[in-house]
Amino acid sequence: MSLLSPSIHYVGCFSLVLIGLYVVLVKPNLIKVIIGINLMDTGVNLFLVTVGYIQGGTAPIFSEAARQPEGMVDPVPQALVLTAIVIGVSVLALALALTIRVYGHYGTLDLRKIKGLRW
Amino acid sequence: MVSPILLIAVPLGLAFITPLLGLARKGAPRYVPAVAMLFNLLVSVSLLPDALRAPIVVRTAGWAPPFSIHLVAGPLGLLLSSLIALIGLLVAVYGMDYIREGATTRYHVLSILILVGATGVVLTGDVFNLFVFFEILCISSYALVAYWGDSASVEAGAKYLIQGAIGSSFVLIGIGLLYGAFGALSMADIAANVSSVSSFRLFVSLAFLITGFGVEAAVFPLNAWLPDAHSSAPSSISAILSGIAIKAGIYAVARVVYTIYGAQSILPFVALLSVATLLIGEMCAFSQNDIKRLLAYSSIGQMGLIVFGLAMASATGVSAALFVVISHALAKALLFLASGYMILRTGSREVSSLNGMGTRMPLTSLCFTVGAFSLVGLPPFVGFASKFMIVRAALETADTFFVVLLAIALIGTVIEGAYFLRIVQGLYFKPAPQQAREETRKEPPLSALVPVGVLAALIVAVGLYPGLVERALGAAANDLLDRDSYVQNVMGD
Amino acid sequence: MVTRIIQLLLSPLIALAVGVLFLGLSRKIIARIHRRYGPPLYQPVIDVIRMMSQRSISHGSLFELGVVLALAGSLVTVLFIPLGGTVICRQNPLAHGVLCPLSSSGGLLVVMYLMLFGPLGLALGAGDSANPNASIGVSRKLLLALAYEVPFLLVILAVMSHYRTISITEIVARQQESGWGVLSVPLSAVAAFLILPAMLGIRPFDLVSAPQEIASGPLAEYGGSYLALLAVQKGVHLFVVIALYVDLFLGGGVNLATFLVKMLVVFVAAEMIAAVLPRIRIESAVRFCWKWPTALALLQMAITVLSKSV
Amino acid sequence: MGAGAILTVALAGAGLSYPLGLLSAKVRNVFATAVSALLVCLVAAAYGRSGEHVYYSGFLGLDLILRTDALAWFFAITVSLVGCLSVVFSLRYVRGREKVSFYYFALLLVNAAMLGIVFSGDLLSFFIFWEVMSWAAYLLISYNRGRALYAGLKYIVMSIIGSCAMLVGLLSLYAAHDTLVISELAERIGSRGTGFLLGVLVAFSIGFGIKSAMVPLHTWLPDAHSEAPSPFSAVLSGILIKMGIYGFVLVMYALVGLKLLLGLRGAWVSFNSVLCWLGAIGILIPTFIAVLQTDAKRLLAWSSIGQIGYIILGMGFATSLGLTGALFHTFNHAVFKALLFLAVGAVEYRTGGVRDLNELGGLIKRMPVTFACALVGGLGLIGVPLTSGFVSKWLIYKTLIAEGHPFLALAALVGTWGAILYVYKLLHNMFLGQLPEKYAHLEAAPFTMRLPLVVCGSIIILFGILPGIPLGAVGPIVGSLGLEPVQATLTGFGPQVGPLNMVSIFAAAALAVLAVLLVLRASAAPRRVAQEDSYAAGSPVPAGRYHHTVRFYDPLEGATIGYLRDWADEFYTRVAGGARGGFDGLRRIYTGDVRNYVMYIVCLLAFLIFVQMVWHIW
Repeated sequence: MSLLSPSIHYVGCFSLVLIGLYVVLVKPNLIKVIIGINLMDTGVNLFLVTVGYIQGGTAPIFSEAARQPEGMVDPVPQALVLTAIVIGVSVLALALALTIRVYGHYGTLDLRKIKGLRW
Repeated sequence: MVSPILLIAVPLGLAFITPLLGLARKGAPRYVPAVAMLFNLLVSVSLLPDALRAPIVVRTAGWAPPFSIHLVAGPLGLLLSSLIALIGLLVAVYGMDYIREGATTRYHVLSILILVGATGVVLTGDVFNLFVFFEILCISSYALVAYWGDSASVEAGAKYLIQGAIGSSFVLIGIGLLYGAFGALSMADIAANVSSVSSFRLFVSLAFLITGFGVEAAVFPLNAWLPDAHSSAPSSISAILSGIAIKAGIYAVARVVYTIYGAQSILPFVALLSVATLLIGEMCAFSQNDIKRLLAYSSIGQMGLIVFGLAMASATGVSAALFVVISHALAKALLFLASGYMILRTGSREVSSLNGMGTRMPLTSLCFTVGAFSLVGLPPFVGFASKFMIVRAALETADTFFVVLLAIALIGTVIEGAYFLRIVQGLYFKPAPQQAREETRKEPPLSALVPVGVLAALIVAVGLYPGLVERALGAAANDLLDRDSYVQNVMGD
Repeated sequence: MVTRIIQLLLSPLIALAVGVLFLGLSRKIIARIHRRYGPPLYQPVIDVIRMMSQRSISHGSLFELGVVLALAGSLVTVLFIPLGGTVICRQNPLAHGVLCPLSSSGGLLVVMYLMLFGPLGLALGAGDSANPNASIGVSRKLLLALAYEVPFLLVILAVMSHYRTISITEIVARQQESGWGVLSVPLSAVAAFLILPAMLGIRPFDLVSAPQEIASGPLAEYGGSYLALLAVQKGVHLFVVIALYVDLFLGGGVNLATFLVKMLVVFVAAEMIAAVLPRIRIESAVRFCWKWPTALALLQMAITVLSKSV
Repeated sequence: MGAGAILTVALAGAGLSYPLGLLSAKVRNVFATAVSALLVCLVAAAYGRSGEHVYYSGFLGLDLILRTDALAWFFAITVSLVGCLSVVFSLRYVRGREKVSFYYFALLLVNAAMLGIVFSGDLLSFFIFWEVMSWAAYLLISYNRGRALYAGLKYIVMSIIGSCAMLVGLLSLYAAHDTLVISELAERIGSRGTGFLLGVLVAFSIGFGIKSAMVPLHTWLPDAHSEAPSPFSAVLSGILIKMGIYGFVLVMYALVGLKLLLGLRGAWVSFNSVLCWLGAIGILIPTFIAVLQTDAKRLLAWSSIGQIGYIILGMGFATSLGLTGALFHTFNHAVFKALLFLAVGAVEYRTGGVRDLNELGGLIKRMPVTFACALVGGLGLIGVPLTSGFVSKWLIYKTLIAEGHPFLALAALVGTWGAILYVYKLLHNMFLGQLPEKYAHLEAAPFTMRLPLVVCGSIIILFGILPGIPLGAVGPIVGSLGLEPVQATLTGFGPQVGPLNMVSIFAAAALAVLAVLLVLRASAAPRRVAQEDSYAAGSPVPAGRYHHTVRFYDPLEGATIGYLRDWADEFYTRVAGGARGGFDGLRRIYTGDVRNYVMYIVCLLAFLIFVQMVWHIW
């Protein structure tokens, strides 16, 4: 499974990452930037899952249907993604909390105007 | 023998019972960080001699590497965790009285978490765990930067968070790529198989990891968050961020480049970046009027020096860089802590408000001076020994490239000398500003004086007897450079 | 030993006599050029004797000591300058009739330094009187000295490098063997002649003690015996400078008589040129000294250095 | 034993003076004086000793060594002597000012560090003491506040530049030869090519040149010397800048050695000749800048740069005559420049901080001893015969002429005339002429201030008449550096060098003075008059100001002021200003907009990948 092979999963998740990045780079609204970050997170999580995905594989559970590990999806990325999602959520929560405070101080969410700290 | 895992488990546990303690007794939480770090310090130091002989590998859940999640407490990890515990302990003592307003319990919890995160980063042997500890470190520092809740700190926190989150995403992408290529997360396992994968594909993951960890390591051009965050955080947190957190970032980058990839050939490029970091940090610091922002920029400069040493890829270079890590951690923590009370007393962060402090807060000023002299690299302080080692290492490479970079780096240290010594002049030889001259004539409480004094004493002691840390430095450098024995130690037989 | 003591006493006395006589001669020459009769040759002697009998004022001990320093310095200088005689054995010129009691100490460098004592003593003494005229005169004196010292040092260095020695007796001896300095270092000789009036303090360089402008400058406050001593000092200084010129460029003298004749020729020549020129400003003096004499001396030195290194 | 004990005493003295000062000012003063005097005795007792021993093994894997030899002793005695005198002078000078304990601590520390420098047997301890000296001096220069802060900062920044260069130099040696012990390095140093050696020497020269104020690296000195407290100016000018000279001698002669040193030449120039020419420029231009100064200490500061030029000139020649002259002049300059700074300090002390040459005058009436000593110092500076300065300058001139460098000799001699101008200006404007009304009741300098002056003055005269005493100490140094020592007699030099006999000159001068005095005695005694009783063309003498000081050398100033600017300083200032502006511009990359910051992050990632794709760095 080559990284650069035209694989729709990878295109999909990297598109998400790029869209997120685009939002972060271009949108001046703090909320939108946070949304962008979240989009990126989602893309990355998707990517992690995709890494362990096998076309037509089953869930990595030893059950009636599958007793051999060959046909199973790699379980490790899924575990990782769970952790990453938790982290992502906590970052998101903190970010939104800070956004409220920023709005309270500056009365705006326009990043072009939130420049109290520079140079 | 105690297990290194206690270094993480005990503080983590303490962090989570702190709020409960707070419920039980109002004043209790403020002592918890100190207790946790004292424990860590004792354990790390007691483990260090063993680790110098052979790294202590801790397997969890009964699995053997590469499948398990494991800790590798090698000389480098334990050296850094001792440093973290030491600085953490002193800052925790300082924080007992310094932090009086706001959600103090949460402050103490988060401050333990930062330190636990940093300890985890330096001890873990697993890429994903590296990421997790890294996130613990980052998230708690985002929150602590915004602790005061005023506009500057909130803004700094938000900006830091955005950049940090981008960095974390990059790290995660890098880890995903690595896992895709090797199907493993243990650093040793990956390291053993690196040569089996095509180099470009590997490089992409390396680039993502370097960039991602580099954000925390404050390498140019990823360091824009640092001056904001360091200057807006409470001074105790600035000390931790500057003394510990960015070092953890550097450690992560170094581990990735040296141990996982063995990518020595990109180091000249890193050296270029490091010198750029150094120069930009010092240049920006030069005309700063805000003392904490100045110290923050100076940290960027010192990070440049550390990365420069690491980029030499020689045993002397790496141990010199680690020496700078130690000397900078001591000195910068000292400076942030000392300036913390000066700022508190004068109510201003202007450099000029420090004028005349030499008579108003003599002991604090003296310690501040010691720290500044050490950073400038004047003997007999520890900064001299570390600068000496960096220069020696650069010249021993006998590589024109490094010698030229060294010359540029030395220009940076000259600039550093210029602004720090200007401040020192201000402390002693400039008249205090007119307003608030009498009421600021007061030394900080003992809980602040003691850490500051201990740091100053350490700076002098290690400066006079660099032998105190030298042996550990050599072993730690070897830990980083010698991939094969790292792999062997972790994988067993 | 006895010869040495005699020499030690003799040469300052010669310098005193000849120097004071030269002062008189100077006045006579100028008078004759001005179509006047002029005072007798011994007029300065009479003046000195008269002034010695008068009472002076004093502004302080340095005021007095300055004069002593100036005269003593000039007299000591004489001891280092050969006043004629043939050098046969260079190691010990004393034994062979060279009239130079202290030739064995330091050579030209010492002479140059000892020539400082005159102006320095006068400057210190005059400075101690709280008279701005004196200070202005001293300032002019020192500047003028700086002005002529640049070409003079070039001249001396050219001569020293040409003969590769700093000993005057050695230089004299070499000239007596192989031709006068005026032939071997001609440009230096010309340059030195051009600055001679400045070194002697005669016109057009008499701006240091210009009576009409600054009330005789450093001499303003001096009177009586001090003025007398200063007049004598001027004579001795004149003697030293001319004698040095003769030693450096005209091959010294085989004996005292020829030496004095050469000195006379040089002095009269310098005085005759000087007598027809008006006094110039200090700026002009500096500019003059740093222009032609310096250029000539520099050229000669370059030639000397190049010819020696080839 | 010797060097170790000396250093222990020196460092302990410095360290203890501060806590003692907290207890009692009197105890501290006595202690500081006692320590500095003890140091002089200890150093003097170490005369002729030699040897080296390790005092700290394993500092960063290196052994630190103390070494005693003739060269070290010579500089050590100079350091301890001037240090002691300046401490004694300080007793009154700093009394009643702020931070006096700190002052003594720093002063003793500077002296201790300088002793450490000269007794260092390896380049690492040399460097450590060097740096300690630098920062202690920086603190002391800043002591006077106000403009002194700028001076101190300028000094320390240039020092750091110099020490960076030195550090590179000495660690290059270490990288090449694996040792920093001087005696071991001296054996191994030839094994690398001359290009390497030249690079190392240039690096060291930058460090030493900055410290010794060699043109064009001198620009810190005029500010620092004039703004520092006067006793410390004496230390700065007398001995601290001499550490640069010591470094030059050590590295050029003891380390690299004569044979290699003379081999360092290209087609046109050699290392020495460049040094000599820098020395000559350093004599000429600073001397005439000194003539134009109106601040007494600034004048002396520029004069120091000029005198350093003589030393470098003599040292650069690598002949025994030149080196002897340079070393002797080092000592002489230390003594007479210390004397002059202390004299100015005494005047400053009594007049309440006035050192503007246009404000003073006539002080000879109030401070005769100070004047007499300053006169001796000034004459020594000029190099008038019968002062020690004459002998050393004579040696240097003689070298220049004997080696066939008349142009360098011209610079040296013209510099002497410049020295006459500024010395006279200094003495005249401060001590001679009219005593202003406000100073009419000034007291003479206190005893502890006069004592150092008299000691220095006596040394100048004594060694001027009997130069054999110091030359006896210089001879072994020259010998140990691989040159034939100059044959000196007690009274001067024999015929193979000179000849020069100072005693005969002294005798002749004494006789002449006696004779003139006798004549004077025969005539009528003068009548002492008041200073107002002077010739003013019949007008009354104004009481306020009747003293010609302002623009004393007006014609010279008019002619030269355009050329006599401190080009180097202007250049550095411009560079510094430009750099400042550049730094400020650079800071703007931190725009405050977080999206830009994210852009930087993405850019680095893209750049890394781009670089890999194009150059395949991994």
